[in-house]
Amino acid sequence: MALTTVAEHKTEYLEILSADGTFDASLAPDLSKEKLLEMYTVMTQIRVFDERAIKLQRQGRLGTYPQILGQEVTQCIPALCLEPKDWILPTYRGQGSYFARGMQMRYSLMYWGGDDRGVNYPKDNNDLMFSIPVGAHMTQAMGLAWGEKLKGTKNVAVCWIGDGASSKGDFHEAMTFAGVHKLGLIMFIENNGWAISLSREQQCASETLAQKGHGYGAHSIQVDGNDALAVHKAVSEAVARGRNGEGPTVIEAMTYRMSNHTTADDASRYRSNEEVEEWKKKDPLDRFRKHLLKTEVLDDDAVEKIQKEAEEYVAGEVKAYEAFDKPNPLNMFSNNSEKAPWHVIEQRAELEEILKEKQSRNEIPELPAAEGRFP
Amino acid sequence: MALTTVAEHKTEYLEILSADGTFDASLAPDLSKEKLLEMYTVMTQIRVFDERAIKLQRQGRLGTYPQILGQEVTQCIPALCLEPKDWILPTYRGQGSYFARGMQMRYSLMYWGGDDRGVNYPKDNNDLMFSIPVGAHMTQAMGLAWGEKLKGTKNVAVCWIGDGASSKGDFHEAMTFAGVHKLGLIMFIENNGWAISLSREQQCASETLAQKGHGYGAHSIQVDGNDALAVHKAVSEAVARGRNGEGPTVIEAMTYRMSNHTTADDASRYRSNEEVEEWKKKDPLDRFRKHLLKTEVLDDDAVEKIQKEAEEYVAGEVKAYEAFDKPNPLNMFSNNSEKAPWHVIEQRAELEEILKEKQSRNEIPELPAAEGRFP
Amino acid sequence: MKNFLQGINEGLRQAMEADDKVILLGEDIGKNGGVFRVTDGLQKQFGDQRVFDTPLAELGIAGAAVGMALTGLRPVAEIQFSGFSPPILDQVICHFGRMRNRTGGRNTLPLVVRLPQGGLIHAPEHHSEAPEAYFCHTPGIKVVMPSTPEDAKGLMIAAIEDPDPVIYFEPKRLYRLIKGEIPEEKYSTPLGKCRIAREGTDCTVITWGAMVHTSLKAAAELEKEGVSIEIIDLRTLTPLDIDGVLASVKKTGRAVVAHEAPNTGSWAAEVSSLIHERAFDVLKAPVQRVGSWDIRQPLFKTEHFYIPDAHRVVRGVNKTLSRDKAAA
Amino acid sequence: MKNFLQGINEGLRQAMEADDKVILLGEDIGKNGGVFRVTDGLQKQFGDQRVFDTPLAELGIAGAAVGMALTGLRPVAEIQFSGFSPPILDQVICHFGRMRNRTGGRNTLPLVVRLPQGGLIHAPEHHSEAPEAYFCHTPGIKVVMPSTPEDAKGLMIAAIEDPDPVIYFEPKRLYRLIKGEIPEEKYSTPLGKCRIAREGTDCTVITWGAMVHTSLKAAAELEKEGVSIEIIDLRTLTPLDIDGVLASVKKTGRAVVAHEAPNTGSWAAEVSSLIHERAFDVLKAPVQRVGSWDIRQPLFKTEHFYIPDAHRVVRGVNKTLSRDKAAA
Ligand SMILES: Cc1ncc(C[n+]2csc(CCOP(=O)(O)OP(=O)(O)O)c2C)c(N)n1
Ligand SMILES: Cc1ncc(C[n+]2csc(CCOP(=O)(O)OP(=O)(O)O)c2C)c(N)n1
Ligand SMILES: [Mg+2]
Ligand SMILES: [Mg+2]
Repeated sequence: MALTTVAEHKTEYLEILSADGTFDASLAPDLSKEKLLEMYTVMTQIRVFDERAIKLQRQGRLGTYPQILGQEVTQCIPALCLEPKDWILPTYRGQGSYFARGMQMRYSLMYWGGDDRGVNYPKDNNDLMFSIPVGAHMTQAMGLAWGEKLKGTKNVAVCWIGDGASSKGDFHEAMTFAGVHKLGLIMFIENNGWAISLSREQQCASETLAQKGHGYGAHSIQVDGNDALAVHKAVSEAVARGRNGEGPTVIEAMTYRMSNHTTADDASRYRSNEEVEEWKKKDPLDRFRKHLLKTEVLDDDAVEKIQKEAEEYVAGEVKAYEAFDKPNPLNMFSNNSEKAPWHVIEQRAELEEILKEKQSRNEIPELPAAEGRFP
Repeated sequence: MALTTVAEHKTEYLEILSADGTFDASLAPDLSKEKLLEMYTVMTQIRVFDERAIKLQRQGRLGTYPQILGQEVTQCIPALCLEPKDWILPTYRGQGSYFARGMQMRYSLMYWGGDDRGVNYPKDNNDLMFSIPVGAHMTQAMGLAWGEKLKGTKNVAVCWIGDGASSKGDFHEAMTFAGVHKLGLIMFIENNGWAISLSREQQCASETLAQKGHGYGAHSIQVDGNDALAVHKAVSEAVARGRNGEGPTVIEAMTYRMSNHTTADDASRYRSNEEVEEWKKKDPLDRFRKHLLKTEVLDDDAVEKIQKEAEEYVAGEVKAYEAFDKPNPLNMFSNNSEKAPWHVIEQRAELEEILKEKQSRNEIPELPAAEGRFP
Repeated sequence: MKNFLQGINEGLRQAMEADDKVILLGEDIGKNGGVFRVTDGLQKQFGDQRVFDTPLAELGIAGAAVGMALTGLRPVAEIQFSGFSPPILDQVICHFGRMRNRTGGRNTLPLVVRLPQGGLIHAPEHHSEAPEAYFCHTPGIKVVMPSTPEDAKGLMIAAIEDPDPVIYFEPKRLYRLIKGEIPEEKYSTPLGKCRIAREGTDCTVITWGAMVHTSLKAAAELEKEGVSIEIIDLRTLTPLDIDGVLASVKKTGRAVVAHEAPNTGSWAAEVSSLIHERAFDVLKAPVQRVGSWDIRQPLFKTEHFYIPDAHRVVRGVNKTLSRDKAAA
Repeated sequence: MKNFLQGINEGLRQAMEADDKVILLGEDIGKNGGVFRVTDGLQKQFGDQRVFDTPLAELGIAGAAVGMALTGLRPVAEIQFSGFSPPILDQVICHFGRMRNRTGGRNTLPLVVRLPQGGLIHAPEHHSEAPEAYFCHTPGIKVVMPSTPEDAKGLMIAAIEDPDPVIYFEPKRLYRLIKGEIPEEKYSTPLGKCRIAREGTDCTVITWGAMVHTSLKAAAELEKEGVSIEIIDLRTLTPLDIDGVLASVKKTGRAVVAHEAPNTGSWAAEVSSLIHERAFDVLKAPVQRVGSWDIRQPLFKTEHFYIPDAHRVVRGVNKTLSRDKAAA
């Protein structure tokens, strides 16, 4: 035959708990009541956090902040499918992912408040600092999965990226290596419809982003990203495959960035309010709450209690954030390398001298002790 | 439905003239006798050139040289599907592509002989210098197609890459832009089975390289790369789509690198002789010749004549190559920018002084006049 | 009075009006007008076939610009922050400055890359870098960085009209901070020519971008101490205006190079070396460099102790002066 | 007597024998033993789970190395030619030198990138670059470049054992050209320490990589003219051995920096600036730089007129000497 089919690929979309409340029990993951409660609680907490962070930014108590609203599922749920020794590589928007793994919110605030001490993950977790250059963590995630494979562990690496990031060449190279070496890499695309002002349609001409995975021999699936159960299922299956040596998975989770890109952005310049309103109806938290109420995992009192506790918790974290000493500028010199080279030692001494000069002229206040390792 | 199919893709393989001589007339492109003869003649010439170039290299009359043997179809035939104002971006191995567009072979020799004057394409062609950094021309080709679109021409850009190059992130970014803007970009993958010592299987885990195109909304097809008619057809159709504003095409042409990677390589270190022998049976030139004999486009006398003329032509080109003056070292300063900056002017003056010193000490011979624009 | 950002915008607009081969491309530059609004209104005026919002892929942007330039267009590409410019270095190093020479003058690249540069805008990590040295070391390209609204416009027009690749750094903290008169008509500020930002007699401070303004503050402080510094705003980093620099240094006998990048291996090293090589006999003290520390740039709470402030420029100047005293 | 290439190979082998966390990855380094055969025999000895042939994707290689290092492995990545290193600059600039600091010391990157460097091997275009300046300007990483078989081995072992990222440049024209004794046992050559390649009295030539040998030739020529130069082989470019350099310059009172990169904005500018800043009073003449021209590197027929030869080093030395005469 002169024209033969040499490859065929199907890309599927998984939805378990639809926006309209339909629930496909046949596909639902088997999750304990505790797990379901944990999922709901964490997402509630992160939503409260997000609201609070935006207020802090407006009041000048926080720097530029990338909002989460609408992406509670895509941020938190994958993190809840993992073991501490699995690697997570969230995006800059991924405060929810870190929180779901146990990082205290005060540190998220600290980082976005412009203080490097805000990078502070639970000691025993394999949580990696995100990359502000979009997508530069993808090849690192591949290397992590590769390293774990070589060390003989079953740990996987989950790499969150945006629809925008999926256009970076890093995606291609990371997936190529991961495919060839059958690495436990889960490339989790939070397709929230926008990359700042660029719509998904302008980002790429393919029908789905998930289908890109086929180009690397990866398992590929699209899921409803506002459906906690679908995301849990897709990620858990990908993790199982990863642990099993069956190679990488691309998951495209369909969600929506309900807020501006960051507090420095004004989305009304480039997208319609109707679109936003449409997506409000698909809210991930509302949907999950209704389901838990319906299935009697929760009742109204419990909902209220979780909400209230979340607010108290976040308020406490904000207090803790604001109670930190100002950072000593000398901190910047700590932990740059195992042993600082001579010119950096000289430079730190110069800054020390400058700080003393400025203090003697009352231009800056007393400073707390410098933190971190030096030289 | 909870698990729905959202995208389906089929990757097809086109073969018209098989290795065993089977010919599928129903698919064959409608080519004139002159065109068929041209195709055969050009490929014969480039094979003779390749043999000759290797000998020159062995004799120290040429630098490192990347062999062509086995890739006559993939190099020459796409170039013969184009208009002069279409852009071609071959690889470093693509002497055949430039030659098919009319560049004199003497210049290929000159370039691989270490002389920059070897970059000398027919004046009215849109032939672009290849990129030695593998794959860096892919985004350029996309930009060319984009530029032509904006200028309102129908010119397309054909970008040759190897199976190895298809792993570079450049592929991803070039295709992403080309898909979104429906550019007349033809990404022509010469899959010759090897990237130096890396086999196709080690390069990427996908069944085909062609299927990568689906990730960008591109038309995608795999063809027998040793089948002149299939390649002609696939490229011509892609060009037509490109001119028509229907967007990019990825063509994966299955061929084989019959020689070492370059004259500096020893392929016996990493691949078996059996594999090479298998591919000998699929030789693109033999196959095409047999077909032309069978269909009486050629007879034995004509074959012999074409071969003899090719040998004479190549011999003439070698002579012309060796008749060039040695380059004046000052040439390197020409054409670096429209107007040389002061420090480069100083540096050129210094080299001039050095050359005079060396001449006065008889360390170097008399030099021809410097060529090119300066300052 | 217009601000620095308006200078760039006006330069782009007038260049686009004058030549419809001028095309803009970059992330969020169209509908959104750029995250800093530098390109505000341009897509509206020129349409979406002259001003393109691209996918999130910097290498793609650079390669697209190369390809477009090869077809005779004059692309102006924006990389949203210069901290995200490393992915384009492959095109910059391997192709931008080499295309003309390696094709024997046949193919040229009349393109501009805009790179918002520098810190102190309270931005997140990686949004405050000063990577000019990576570009300046690369043969075949020009690198410019204005410090006034007037030059912002004139250098933009000159960059676009230049037949070779130009990297146009925009010290982003000046966008709204610095105001000044901008001539209405289309004009170009010559590439390769520095500007005396302030005349003085005791020491020359050679600087560029936002550090010009930091140096002006230092000058005011120093004046109180009776020290008069001359400030040279390089405007074009490469090719450097060697005559302009040397003329000033020969007058003052002392020089400080002030800039925002990590100091080691920075463009200040080149400027310092050139001055020593060419004005050694008139130098009363070695040229001092005042740059950022050779460590990762910290987040914004302590960023102003990382990037040199006026006080550090003053210290640099005083160091050249004290050296002299010691020697005398 | 072993050659330079064997020094590297032995360093890799002994480091791998000592620590099974050491992993090699790169294009064609396994079965083929590298296009230069630097890694010859290593896949055979250590297996294909310690020595990996990667897909053709440099950014992927760099990112893989980062990830592996984060898991506690000690990856040694090869980029086949340093001319193909620009794609890794994104990882190098944005992540290599920052990871430790931005994670508060939590995550470190004990990794090495090997980069065959330099010209004059009659190679095709882009196979002969000297891009060390791009790396040296980047905070948080170390850059080494040996010039002898002994140091090739010792610096490789030191680089692999270093807890932070090290860029290891291999002046490829020395691979088979330079021979010398190599101690059998595993040893490491300290990072950050230069070496006096030749003692002399009249002028110090600071250099690195293959230019050490070019400078040695120049020394022989100059000796005939009665001029004695001291040659400092930097070995580690950054952190630079400032004490070693200054000690020599203080002795000779003159310095030339000789290297292969395009001169403008090169690492030689940093070395020159440092010497002027810190030894101004002892300098009898300004430091001279001898580098390649600031243009695209030509193909091999005229490459030896692009990269400095001994004659150009001699000219540089004579220039420092003549300046002195003029002043006297
Ligand atoms: C390499 C790089 N280019 C540009 C930017 C500026 N930038 C920050 S976020 C962003 C959009 C990212 O979109 P997406 O990947 O979809 O993630 P989202 O913000 O929607 O979560 C851009 C362009 C950056 N940080 N890094
Ligand atoms: C960016 C880059 N990396 C590595 C090399 C070295 N190199 C030259 S050719 C080659 C293999 C290319 O394989 P492929 O793309 O399949 O093309 P082929 O040589 O088979 O025609 C490599 C690794 C290079 N030239 N550029
Ligand atoms: Mg997005
Ligand atoms: Mg190949």
